[in-house]
Amino acid sequence: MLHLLLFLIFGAICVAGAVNLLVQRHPIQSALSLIVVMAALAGEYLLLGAEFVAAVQVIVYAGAIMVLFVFVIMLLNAAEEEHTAGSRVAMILGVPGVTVLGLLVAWMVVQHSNSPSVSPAALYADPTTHGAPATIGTLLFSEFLLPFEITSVLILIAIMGAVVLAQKPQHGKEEK
Amino acid sequence: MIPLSYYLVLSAILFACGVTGFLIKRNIITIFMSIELMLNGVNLSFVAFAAQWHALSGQVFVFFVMVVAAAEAAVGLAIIISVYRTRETLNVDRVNLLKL
Amino acid sequence: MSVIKIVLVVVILLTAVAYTVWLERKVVGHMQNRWGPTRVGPFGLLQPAADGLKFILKEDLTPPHVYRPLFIAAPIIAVTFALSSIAVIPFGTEIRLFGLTIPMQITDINTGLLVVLGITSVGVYGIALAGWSSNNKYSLLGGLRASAQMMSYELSLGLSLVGVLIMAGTFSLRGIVESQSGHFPIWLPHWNIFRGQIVAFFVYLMAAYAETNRIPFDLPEAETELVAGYHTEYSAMKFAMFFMAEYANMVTVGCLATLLFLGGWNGPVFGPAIVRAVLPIFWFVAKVFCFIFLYIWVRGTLPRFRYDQLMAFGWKFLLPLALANVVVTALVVALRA
Amino acid sequence: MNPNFNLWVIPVLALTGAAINGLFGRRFPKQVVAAVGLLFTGAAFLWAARVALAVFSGSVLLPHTELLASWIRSGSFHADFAFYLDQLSMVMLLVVTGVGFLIHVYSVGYMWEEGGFYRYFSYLNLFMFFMLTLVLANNYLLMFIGWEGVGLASYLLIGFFFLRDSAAAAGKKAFITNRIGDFGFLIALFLLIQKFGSLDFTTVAEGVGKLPTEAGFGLLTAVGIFLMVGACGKSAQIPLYVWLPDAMEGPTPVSALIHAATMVTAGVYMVARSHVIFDKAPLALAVVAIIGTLTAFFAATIGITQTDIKRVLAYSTVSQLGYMFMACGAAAYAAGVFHLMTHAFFKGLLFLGSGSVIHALSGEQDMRNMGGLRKKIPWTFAVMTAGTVAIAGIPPFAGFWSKDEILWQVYSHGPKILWALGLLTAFITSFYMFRLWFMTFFGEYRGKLESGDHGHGDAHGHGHGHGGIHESPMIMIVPLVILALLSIGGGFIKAPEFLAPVFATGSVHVEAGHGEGAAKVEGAVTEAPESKSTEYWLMGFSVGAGGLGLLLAYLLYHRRPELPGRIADGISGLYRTVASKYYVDEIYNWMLIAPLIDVSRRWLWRGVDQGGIDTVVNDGAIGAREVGEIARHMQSGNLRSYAGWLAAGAAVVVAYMVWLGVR
Repeated sequence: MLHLLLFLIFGAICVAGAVNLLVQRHPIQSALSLIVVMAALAGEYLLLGAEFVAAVQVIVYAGAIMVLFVFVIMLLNAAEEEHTAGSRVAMILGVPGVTVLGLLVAWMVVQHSNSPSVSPAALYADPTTHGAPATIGTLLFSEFLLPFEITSVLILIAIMGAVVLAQKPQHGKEEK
Repeated sequence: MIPLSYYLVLSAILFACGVTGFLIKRNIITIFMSIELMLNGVNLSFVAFAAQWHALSGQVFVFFVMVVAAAEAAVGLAIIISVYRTRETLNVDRVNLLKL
Repeated sequence: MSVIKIVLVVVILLTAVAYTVWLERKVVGHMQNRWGPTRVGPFGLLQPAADGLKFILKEDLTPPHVYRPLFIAAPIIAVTFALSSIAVIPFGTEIRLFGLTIPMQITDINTGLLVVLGITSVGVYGIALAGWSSNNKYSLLGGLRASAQMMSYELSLGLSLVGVLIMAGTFSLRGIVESQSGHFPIWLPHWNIFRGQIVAFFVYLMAAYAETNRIPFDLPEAETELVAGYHTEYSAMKFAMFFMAEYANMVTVGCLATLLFLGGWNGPVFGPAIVRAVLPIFWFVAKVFCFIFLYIWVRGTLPRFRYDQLMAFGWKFLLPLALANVVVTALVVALRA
Repeated sequence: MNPNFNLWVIPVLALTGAAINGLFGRRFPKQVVAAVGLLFTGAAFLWAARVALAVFSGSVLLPHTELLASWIRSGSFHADFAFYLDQLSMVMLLVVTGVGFLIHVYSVGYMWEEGGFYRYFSYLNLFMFFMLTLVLANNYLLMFIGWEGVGLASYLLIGFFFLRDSAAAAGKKAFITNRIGDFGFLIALFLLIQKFGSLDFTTVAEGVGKLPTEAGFGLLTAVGIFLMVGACGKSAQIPLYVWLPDAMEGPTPVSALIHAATMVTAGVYMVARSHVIFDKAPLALAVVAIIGTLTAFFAATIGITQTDIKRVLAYSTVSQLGYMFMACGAAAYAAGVFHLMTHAFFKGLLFLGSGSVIHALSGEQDMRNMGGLRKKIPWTFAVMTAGTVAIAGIPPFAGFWSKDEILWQVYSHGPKILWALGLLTAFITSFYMFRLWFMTFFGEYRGKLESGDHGHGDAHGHGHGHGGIHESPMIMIVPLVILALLSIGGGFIKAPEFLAPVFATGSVHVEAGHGEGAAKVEGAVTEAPESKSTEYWLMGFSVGAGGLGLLLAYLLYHRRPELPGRIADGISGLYRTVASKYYVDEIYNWMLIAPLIDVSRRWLWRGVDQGGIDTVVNDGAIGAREVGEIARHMQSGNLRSYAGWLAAGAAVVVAYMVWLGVR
């Protein structure tokens, strides 16, 4: 019961944060709402037995990626969003599309709502559901070694790409 | 006891919020954040399914998603910076030269 | 029970923070041939109390054109995250009191180190948001610098810990300390710093300076360039919160260094039962004190880096060094196993 | 249980050499390139020799198969990287690596002054790799790889002087002609897969063994004839022989190695390897015999009239290959392979010798501009003499033994007309070879070059044209001498007896008739019905034919050098026909190539390509453009519009999936 309550609280924070992201007009507000969503999601992960994922969610998402977002917003001194009507399609097709999509998925989930209920205590007791760092690490370095290595290459490429893209254009050199 | 379908519903709500954000927001950074929101929603369903099927690979997958998200954020924000340098705007409606 | 512990720890921490400030003023003063605070109480020992009183009594000024909600939230965020990371830090083994076994720690969770890392990584928002919400170019630059610097050095910080984690095989801080008990045959304690993690310790030290925005890496509040950096617009208690956050972070970092590299509360234990019970805590505090003293010493000695030097140092020197340390440690451990 | 020889090492050694020279050779000095080329072929030869010693010492049970790796596994069909060693591949292995190595050594001297030295050695090693793969393969598919690979290497080497138009054209001609043969080979492979579900030699042999001998035209006959088509292409038999004389555009050592000693004999090897199929298909065997005999005869007659020293040898090669097929056609595979081996020795020698002559004359190839070289290049003269005598069938040199074996086998197993033609060919062979010999080495020197006093080792490229006539350097002489010794003594190698176990599974007696192959299986080849005296008679005939050729050549080209011209004038029509190679190239041109080009131009190009395919493509493009003209409005350049389309599309897809699930 306590856990269900926790789930509902975290879930409510998540949804509120997500909606706030949409409603707010200044990007830094949206970014802060997103951080809140992520922190609350970390709580949900803890309820699901994904201890390590929760920690990494906070460290990587909230602590690194979102800092980067905030940094860029501050760097570019982004102002409040202006309202332009650049796209009719997004309103005419997109929003109804999303509505339909959401309704369909919700309907499917309700149709198949015989999925099991879980209690965090049981999840933590069972080594096949408790995402302890050691277990996850073993999986990463055995079964998922190849994807792991490939992602590290991906990160390297991303770093180089980011450096190249964000570099100030050096006109002097280009003329040579 | 929490039914797993609750998690799925929450995940779907977050995802839908992300898509909606993509559609209605004009600021390119906010749009980018909407993508992160979608990824987070998907991550939640991954973890939920991992719990349901007793397969930790679902959680491992979340790591890969996070790594990709981090890489994407780095490159994406770099692109945003260079777009801002040339166009001096963050409004996607004003960055629409690439068309026929 | 936990509530008592929390209150106790927070009070001790805040006192420690206050006296760290006093210590710094005193030590730096003596280094510069001054006396430091002397007027309030013997040796100026009551100076922190006086400062606190002053901060509380000052007018809480909010400049116009700031973004109010965040302007107020920023120092709270900073001090909250700075204080909360102490929750998982163990100060010693258990002590038995009135038939109760009390672990010297608010809560022992087996991913304690991750929690500390998570909290410190989020702590940057306090500074960044303060800089942004002040609507002041110096503040903004300070906030920008702080976030860039802390993001950059967080990598090295995290990687420097990986070596220790490989040696200990656990994320639990208690477990890490216990893995360092005992000593080598020649009376050399079995601390990580003596077990080949000296390079990691060096990296950690450098990264910790940067993470806490201390000299020589105190670019976010560089007086000569940015007036006072991110807290230019802050005054009174809100300023005091940033101040407390900075020193609390110093203490946390010192605790972490002690736990991870300096053997935690491990040390010679002797004497009657009561002494035996207290000695580990004493060793722990002594080590943290040494670490903080080192902080102050460095502040009195080194000049400030330039910003490009800071970034180059972090990315081009510290990060490769930390990576090399991880690789070497992993190799050694793998070969021994 | 046989020891593991690691047979795969032999071809891979050659491949390694090719790779090193091909990839890095550009930067190497020539000495290193030569060292790499020689080292790896030499090592391959030593490895082969090691295997051979083990085989000869009797410690190995043949046939011996080694599986290296699995290659293709598809359903029940599988083909592996596996190597097959029996007496036949043993002989081929030694010939290819041995002669190949000698020719490599020779090439170092011959090609020293040429450009693209590293390229040459890389190609040559590559050729060795494919040839060894061909020889060692244990299934038709791997063999086919080698088969195609040697074709490639041959193409590359014929066109080695690709700046010369004729060389490039000759390379293309060789390649395309070979393709026709390969087409036949491939069809044969398909038939085999369809019938036996496998391409393993052993599996196919077992499958064939269970079938009865075909009286008329059946599947095996078809397979045999298609295999023969393939062999015709590779081994330059009628009607696909036209590429080989043109292939002489390549460097002379290449002509020696590829177009005389090894590659062109691949067809013979393949027929011998497939003897189980031919044994059961007398009709196919008859085809082989007829083609072989006709080729031998016609190529020999053309050889008489040629004046280019290498062309004479080229037609001689075609003719000798015809001999080998004649032997195979008489089910005397061992004799054919025996001749293959001796031919490799003496024809390799003759080509290399002719190369030495050409080298001495700084690039002159026309025999009319030679003469009297006996004194000037004594070593070359000596070894050429050995080769000429060997090919002419003068006992006891190598060519005599193998040719006599073939003629005897043909006499005893086949129709006498084939034997008669073979004998006549032997006479002609002897005649044109001695004609070459006399024209080159005797009489007066008819060329323009001054006789020089340059010492040995002072090698000049032809075309550089400085200095006079000079003997080749030692590095070219030594391989020549070794080959000369082999040509002299090679006939005493008991190859037919050694090879007998391979072909002992039963042989076919082609009794009469070229068309209807009535045949009966007999015990073994060696049990010939003829008596010993017949054999000696036959031997006498062939020696007589050789001697007659020598005599005639002596008369016409040494004693009365003016006579040949007059004779040619007397029968000028016939002479011109023969000298123009029976106008075969022209006939092919008129019958096949011109109509092909015409049809391609009129019908395939203008009709099918322009009218059909282009119209479809263009209309498709126009249609796409028109659709795009409408659809491009979707591409507004606005990011959020794209997102809108995407979301709507996703909604449709999910709705469809839900509908499917509900339904």
